[in-house]
Amino acid sequence: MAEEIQYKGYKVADVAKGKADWYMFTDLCKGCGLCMVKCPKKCLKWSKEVGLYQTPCVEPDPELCIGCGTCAMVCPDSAIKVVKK
Amino acid sequence: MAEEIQYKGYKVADVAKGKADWYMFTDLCKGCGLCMVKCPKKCLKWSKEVGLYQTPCVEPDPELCIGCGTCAMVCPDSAIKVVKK
Amino acid sequence: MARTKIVLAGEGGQGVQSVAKILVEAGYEAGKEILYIPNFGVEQRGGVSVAFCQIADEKIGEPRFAKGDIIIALSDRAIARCETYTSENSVVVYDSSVCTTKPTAKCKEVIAVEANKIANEQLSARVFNIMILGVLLKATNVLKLEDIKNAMEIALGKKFDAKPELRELNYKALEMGMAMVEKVGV
Amino acid sequence: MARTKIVLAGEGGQGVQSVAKILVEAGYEAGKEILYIPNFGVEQRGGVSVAFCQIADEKIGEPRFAKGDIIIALSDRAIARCETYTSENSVVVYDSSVCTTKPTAKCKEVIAVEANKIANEQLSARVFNIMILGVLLKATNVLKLEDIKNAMEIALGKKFDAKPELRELNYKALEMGMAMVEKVGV
Amino acid sequence: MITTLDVKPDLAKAQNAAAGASKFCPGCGHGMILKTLAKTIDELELNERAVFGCDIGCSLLSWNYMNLDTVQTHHGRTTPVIYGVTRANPGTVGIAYMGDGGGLAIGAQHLVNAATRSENLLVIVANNTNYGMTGGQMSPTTMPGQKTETTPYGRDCEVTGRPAKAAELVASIADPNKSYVARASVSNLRKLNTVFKKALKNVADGGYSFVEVLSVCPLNWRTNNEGTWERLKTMEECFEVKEFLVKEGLE
Amino acid sequence: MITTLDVKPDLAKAQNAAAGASKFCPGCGHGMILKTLAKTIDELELNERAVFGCDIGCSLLSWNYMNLDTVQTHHGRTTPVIYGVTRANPGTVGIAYMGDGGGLAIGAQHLVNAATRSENLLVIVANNTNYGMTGGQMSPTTMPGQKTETTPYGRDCEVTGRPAKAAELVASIADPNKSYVARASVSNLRKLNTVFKKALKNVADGGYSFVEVLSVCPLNWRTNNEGTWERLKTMEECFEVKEFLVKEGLE
Amino acid sequence: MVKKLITQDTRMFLTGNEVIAYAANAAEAEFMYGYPITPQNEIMHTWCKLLPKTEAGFLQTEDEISAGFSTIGGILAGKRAFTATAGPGNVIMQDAQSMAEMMRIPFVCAVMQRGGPSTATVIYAQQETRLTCFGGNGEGFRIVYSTAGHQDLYDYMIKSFNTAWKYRFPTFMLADGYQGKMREPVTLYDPKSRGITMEPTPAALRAPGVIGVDREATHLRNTFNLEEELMEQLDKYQIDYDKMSKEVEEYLEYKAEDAEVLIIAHGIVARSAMTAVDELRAKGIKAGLFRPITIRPLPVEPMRKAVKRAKQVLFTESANGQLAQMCLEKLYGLTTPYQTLFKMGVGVTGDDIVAKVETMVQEMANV
Amino acid sequence: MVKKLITQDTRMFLTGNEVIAYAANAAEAEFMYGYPITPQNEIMHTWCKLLPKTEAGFLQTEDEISAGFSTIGGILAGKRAFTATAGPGNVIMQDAQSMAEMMRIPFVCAVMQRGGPSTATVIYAQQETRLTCFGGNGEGFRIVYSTAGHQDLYDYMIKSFNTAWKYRFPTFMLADGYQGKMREPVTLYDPKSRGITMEPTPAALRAPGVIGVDREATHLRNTFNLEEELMEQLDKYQIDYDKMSKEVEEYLEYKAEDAEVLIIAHGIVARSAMTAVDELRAKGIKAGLFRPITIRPLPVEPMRKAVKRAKQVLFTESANGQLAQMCLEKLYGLTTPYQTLFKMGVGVTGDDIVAKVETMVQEMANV
Ligand SMILES: Cc1ncc(C[n+]2csc(CCOP(=O)(O)OP(=O)(O)O)c2C)c(N)n1
Ligand SMILES: Cc1ncc(C[n+]2csc(CCOP(=O)(O)OP(=O)(O)O)c2C)c(N)n1
Ligand code: SF4
Ligand code: SF4
Ligand code: SF4
Ligand code: SF4
Ligand code: SF4
Ligand code: SF4
Ligand SMILES: [Mg+2]
Ligand SMILES: [Mg+2]
Repeated sequence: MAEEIQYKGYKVADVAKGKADWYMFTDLCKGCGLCMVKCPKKCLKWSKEVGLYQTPCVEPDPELCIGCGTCAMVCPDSAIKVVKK
Repeated sequence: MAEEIQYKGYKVADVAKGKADWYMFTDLCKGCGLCMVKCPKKCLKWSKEVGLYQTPCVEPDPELCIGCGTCAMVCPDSAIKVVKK
Repeated sequence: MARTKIVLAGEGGQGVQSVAKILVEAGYEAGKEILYIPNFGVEQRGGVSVAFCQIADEKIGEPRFAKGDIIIALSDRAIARCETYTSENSVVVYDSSVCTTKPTAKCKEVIAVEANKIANEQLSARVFNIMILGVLLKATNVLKLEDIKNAMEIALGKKFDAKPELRELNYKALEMGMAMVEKVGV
Repeated sequence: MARTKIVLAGEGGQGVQSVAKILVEAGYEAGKEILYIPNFGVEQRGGVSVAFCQIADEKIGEPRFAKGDIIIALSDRAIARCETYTSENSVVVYDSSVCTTKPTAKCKEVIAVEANKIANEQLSARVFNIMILGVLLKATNVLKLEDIKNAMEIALGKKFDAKPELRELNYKALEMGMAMVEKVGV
Repeated sequence: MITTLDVKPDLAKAQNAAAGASKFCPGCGHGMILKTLAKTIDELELNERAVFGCDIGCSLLSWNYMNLDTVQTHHGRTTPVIYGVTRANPGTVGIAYMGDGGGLAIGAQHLVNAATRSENLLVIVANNTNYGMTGGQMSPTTMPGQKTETTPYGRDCEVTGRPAKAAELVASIADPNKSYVARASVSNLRKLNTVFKKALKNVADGGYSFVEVLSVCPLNWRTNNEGTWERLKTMEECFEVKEFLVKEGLE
Repeated sequence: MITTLDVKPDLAKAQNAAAGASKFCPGCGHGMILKTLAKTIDELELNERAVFGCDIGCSLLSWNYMNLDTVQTHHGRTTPVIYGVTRANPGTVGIAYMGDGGGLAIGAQHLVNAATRSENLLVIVANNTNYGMTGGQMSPTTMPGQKTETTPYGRDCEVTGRPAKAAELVASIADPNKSYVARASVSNLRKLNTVFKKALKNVADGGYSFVEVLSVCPLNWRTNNEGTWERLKTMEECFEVKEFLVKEGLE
Repeated sequence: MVKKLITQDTRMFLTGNEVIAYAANAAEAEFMYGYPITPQNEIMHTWCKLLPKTEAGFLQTEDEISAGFSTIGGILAGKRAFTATAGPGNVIMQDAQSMAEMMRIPFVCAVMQRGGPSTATVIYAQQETRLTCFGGNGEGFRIVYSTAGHQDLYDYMIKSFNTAWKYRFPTFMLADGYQGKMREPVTLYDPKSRGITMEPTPAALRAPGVIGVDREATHLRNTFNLEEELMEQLDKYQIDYDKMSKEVEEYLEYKAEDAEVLIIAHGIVARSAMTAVDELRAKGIKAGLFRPITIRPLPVEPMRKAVKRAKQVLFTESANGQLAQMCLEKLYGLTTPYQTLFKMGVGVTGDDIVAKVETMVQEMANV
Repeated sequence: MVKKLITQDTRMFLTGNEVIAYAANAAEAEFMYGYPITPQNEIMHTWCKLLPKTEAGFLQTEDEISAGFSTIGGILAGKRAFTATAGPGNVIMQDAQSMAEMMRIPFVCAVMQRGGPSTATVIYAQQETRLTCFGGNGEGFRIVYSTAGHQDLYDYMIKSFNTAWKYRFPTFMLADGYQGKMREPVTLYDPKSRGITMEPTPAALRAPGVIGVDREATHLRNTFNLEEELMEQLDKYQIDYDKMSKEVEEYLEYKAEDAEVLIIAHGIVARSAMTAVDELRAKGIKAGLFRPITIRPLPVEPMRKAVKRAKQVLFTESANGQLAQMCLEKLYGLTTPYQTLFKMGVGVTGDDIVAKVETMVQEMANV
């Protein structure tokens, strides 16, 4: 049935001291910034890349990010994914 | 403004040992009988006279009636009046 | 194309619709074409209650007719209300023992009966309406006594079985009602 | 009966309606007849935002026109949406630094500008829409620079007063926008 | 023997004597409620400030019952009409009179929102546990097991829900600083008079009042006089008669 | 650098991936609520039994958000459509999803009567304290002093009433033997997940559930990311986040 | 499955409201949603009384808005569900009916007209004709049968379900308080015995099959983002509507073939007109009747033919020309003169019509 | 007394919704009751924003049913009160409007049409034309002005109050989402400066005088016990309506005098038609426009004259012929052929009309 959907975006590899990869799906991010506030490490910054509405996406400072996934859970549009390795 | 309205009916004089007169306005009585049940002396009976809908009105046994006015208060259609003398 | 148009009107408590129902049920069981409209307004009780009945041999067209053949009015307000249904060809019956006014609309004939008084005095106030049914039966003259008795059995049979004397009482009322019109001779 | 029909379309965040508002305000203040309809759908954001503007010398009849004289599309979806408003007489402008597709509807001329890129690189992303206003001003050629500046003052005056450097930035953007079309020569 | 009497019935000034006998059925509770209401209005001398609105349902039969400026509205819509009046003409003592169907079923959005906003009016719901005017169907307040035309085998609460409690509902949302909420019964008209007095005083002071009155409908209940009063007792077991919310200072 | 990724976003099976990005504004609470709901449906494996109804209001933008059989209804009318479904096809897990306007204003009669009857469905009210879709007017839940398009100088509770409390209202009337009533917030989606789980389980068992979710509307609130979360905290002070009614045996 | 009560032809003496309840059962209707209003109450009463025997479903809702929308819910769940209403109830039920119209939901509703506007009277009228055909904020993509007595009520109630489910336009049986409350004999039958098969009622929500495996999830909506999307949809409906019309249109002519005065009337008034036609013919006046049975869509071609043939036309209604407006739109271009006999909210009797036609003939003669 | 904001002629560049709020203030409207719905929201927004200056009143109700009924309450209290709505809101507000119709309440409402049926679109349409003229279970005892731009919105909003209070029929200003949301220049003025005096608005409830002393209590109702009582009342209304019609009817002809192709259109589509007429005339085609401004009552006589004169007629609407139906009823007997250009819920452009008229002329030439 539903064909495979291709997702575009970027990856911030090896966050949490290499224990996780952090992904951004740019066609889903609307640049609301809600994730930034909820990040316990306050390590999300605006990105150079733009999302669905030509507004900036976010990206974590890989040094500070602990891969907790709060940003992914909070994002209303499921634009973030954190994959534990 | 509003002209004087004439009321028809009957009077049961000298109830409550002569302390009150009991009146029935037959054009108002619909014969529901609610007053009978509420009368503390259970002294109301169906009358030979008919009311608004050709149904019997009520009248008290003047011997038993204490002129308490409960029937008048209860009557949804204000068909009874008890005048203390 | 025989068709009889009946208007029956009275006060809420007088059992007008019960009478009409027995009448039309009788007609239906007798194989007639019937059309019966109970009048209904916003008041559940109070106001004049009117029954429009048609009994015919062939399929009935108009459900609501302009003028009745037989008009029966059982109260002053009913008399007033029925004026509009009265034509020169109408026979108007009213109960002079209840009404203080008389029908004045132009019509073929006015008949006064004293059903209420007679019922009260000779039988029971409760069979006043059956007496009226008798009046109707005779005045319309399209149904047989048997038809009506059958219909009464359907409507009141259970009550009758419980208290068989009731059946007799009602039959009596019916006959007395019929006699009332017989006497005046429609 | 000079009348210029403009369609301006872009994504929710691109400030399409703000640009249109300044443009029509300028026209109104310059004594022109104006008719501006913002497009609105059920989505508060999201979906393509379209502004339909008419600037004329005489009273304007139809509120919604079939085909635009100037069409400005600021995203791929806007290009698609604007096809229906394009005729052989339309000039279509699009931002090739945002769009990955090109307008394909038959028209008089297609002009690619790189407002987004230039704004980002040379001024600030925030004045991208003012740059587009410059493009519009030049492309339509019915209003004067002064008119637009006045209208900008009405819309943004307070902000400008708080941060006077903003005024300069916006003027710069406006001029750069105008220059973009000048170069391609409408 | 019936003659012309030289006394007049005890009608309140707020009752329209000229309209003659009420249009309600014999023994109907609406008559008891309204005559008590009229008496209370007389007592508080609100006759000139009052506007009375009645609903569709048997309350409509009171369209000329009161000797007050009256408007008969649509089924369930008396509340918005009356708060429309009091919003436009403050100082008016607005009274919205309706049945349990008009109040709790088709008009529930008005009941709830007027209570939440604590609009300046008195809402009276005459609860007779059925739709009287339309011939006795189930209403939100129909009691468990009660037979009505749409619950001919008795109300099954598993299927149709439990009886709605208007006063409790309103008390849970009305502003306690502005409101008076009570349930009374036609079994005690003296008490009803007291309740109406508080309710009207509160409205005259700019507040919101709600009174549910347990009422009787002998026609659709198919009860005789005894049965009617009996049934009312059962109702009083199901619906608690009391004051639910009394604004401070309202004696 | 943007490339095609070899991973997929974390969408629930009950979410319709094919519809692409949601139609809500950036940062809208509806997205948070619905993705949590979808996840819960997956967890309870109710995907085949569920019927999702959305209202008019921004909830309508979810008409193809769920990978569930969905019907988008009229403003305030989702509750009757969904109980219409579950009455006709018992076993269906009906979900009526709406805003505070659809739930408490225009649809209040359905809210109240469905709760009173304790119809077999889950009613979710996303409370963002305004009418989002129509551009930010006052709603029954608008907070004291809050500026909206129809309270441009701030909500004056003296004039427009106090904020309506949906969960408290529903809890006061729903059948305790059939119902689950709670208020949650998008500030804690894990907790919301737990609440939805209980609510859905109860409905799957034939019960009635009501969940009010405190939500955010950055567009009409005119808040940035910080401001949005701040405002939500103020809301949580005004509207108590807790379970109001938990049917016995519902763990 | 519901249990059917009528398995063989049965002649009965019923009120119209009772007939409708029996007809719905004969049509194997499974669920009634409704809110009481006079003069339709006894449909509900009868339906409820019969529930132990029929094993069907019933829900009394909080108002007509809920009745309409919950009926939609039942239909989407794949049940042959229906409702009934009248007067002010019909007014607010337009909310749901307009949704049914947009979403092509086989909504079935019996309308028992009463006086209007507003609460007016609980008795009788033909004043909901326009409302039932065109109510709401739409274009009237609906089908409306106007009945003229108990046999019609039975026949067309059954037919309404099939029409609705076959063509997926909301379908109404338009009657009135007289028909609902009056009693006359009627023959009830099992539709099968007349060769009528009930259309299947597939579920739109929770249809068979696993989502994502056997089928996609169903996403029903009535809202569009663009004007053009809306028009595209409605233009398609119009095509379907026109196609359906040819199959669904019904009318009855009574002595219309050679009529010089053609009476156009619908519903119960058409019955009075038949009485009048007979009386007029007896008096030597060539009167005839054209009665549209589907008043939406109207049987335009036969009506135009009949009007063209006649010397004069009389529109008569218990309303202020609601049918006449719809007819005259479709009769444009013809020149047969017409007169009207409109009694707002009051029954038109045979005598009324006879008198009117006599003056028409008189006037014509005088010209 | 409310404070008036516009005391001298003021040219402004506003949205139509803003214009309406200003017009209501200029008419000294004292209270607005309403429920939000696109595309009328900004009437309310503007009204609320101006409250500190105008000292008028506002109530946001729980739905359109309450908005309609509370507006009635305000009017009965003797206030110049009004409301505004659209689409599905207009549908359920018919509940109150039908009561206003029965009780002759000077109900004033601005209708900003959007797509239908159902929720459809929030944008634009002319699909509430029939609903606004005839909605509810009644006979359309209403007055409806159809506007074609901002100056109209201002003029007719003011006029609506006076018409309503003078004749006591519910009065509607029918516009649409384009008019509500678009901006164009408009001249606001004090009605006095145009010689317009506002009709007084006497209270029906709590009128001056002591009950039983100076006056009887007022008893307002909309329900009757007998059909005949109802008809008697409505027959009187009809007489009043006909009398009022002659005074209230308005229309506009644009190059219609010698038009061979007469375009009949209302509201904003009439403006497109004017653009088209000019273009067609430039091409040598004698086109003209007949625009009814009161679409209820229709200006029947001038319309018949115009149609009679023309060789062909074109009805064009952003609906499926809702105005056309009302017109054709009144045009019966004429034989000028007509065609239609209906775009359901979509704007009709000048180009659309030009193209259509060109084919009409072509076809005619080919015959
Ligand atoms: C919109 C609408 N729906 C339904 C009705 C029919 N109706 C009239 S009164 C009534 C119920 C009355 O019940 P209630 O409000 O409890 O008053 P009661 O007659 O019992 O005093 C109904 C359903 C109506 N008039 N209008
Ligand atoms: C009958 C009707 N009235 C009004 C509207 C306009 N309307 C659409 S959404 C809405 C309010 C939405 O607010 P809410 O329910 O709180 O949802 P939100 O958008 O805030 O999520 C309104 C009034 C409508 N569509 N239909
Ligand atoms: S990732 Fe999600 S939460 Fe963060 S800015 Fe983008 S859309 Fe907003
Ligand atoms: S995974 Fe946790 S720490 Fe890393 S960016 Fe997201 S919220 Fe911050
Ligand atoms: S006096 Fe009143 S209470 Fe007693 S029977 Fe008559 S009407 Fe009923
Ligand atoms: S006055 Fe009292 S005792 Fe006498 S009849 Fe009435 S209730 Fe009975
Ligand atoms: S039906 Fe019931 S409530 Fe209505 S008037 Fe009769 S007794 Fe009273
Ligand atoms: S308007 Fe508010 S509620 Fe609606 S989608 Fe936007 S943010 Fe969400
Ligand atoms: Mg009741
Ligand atoms: Mg909201």
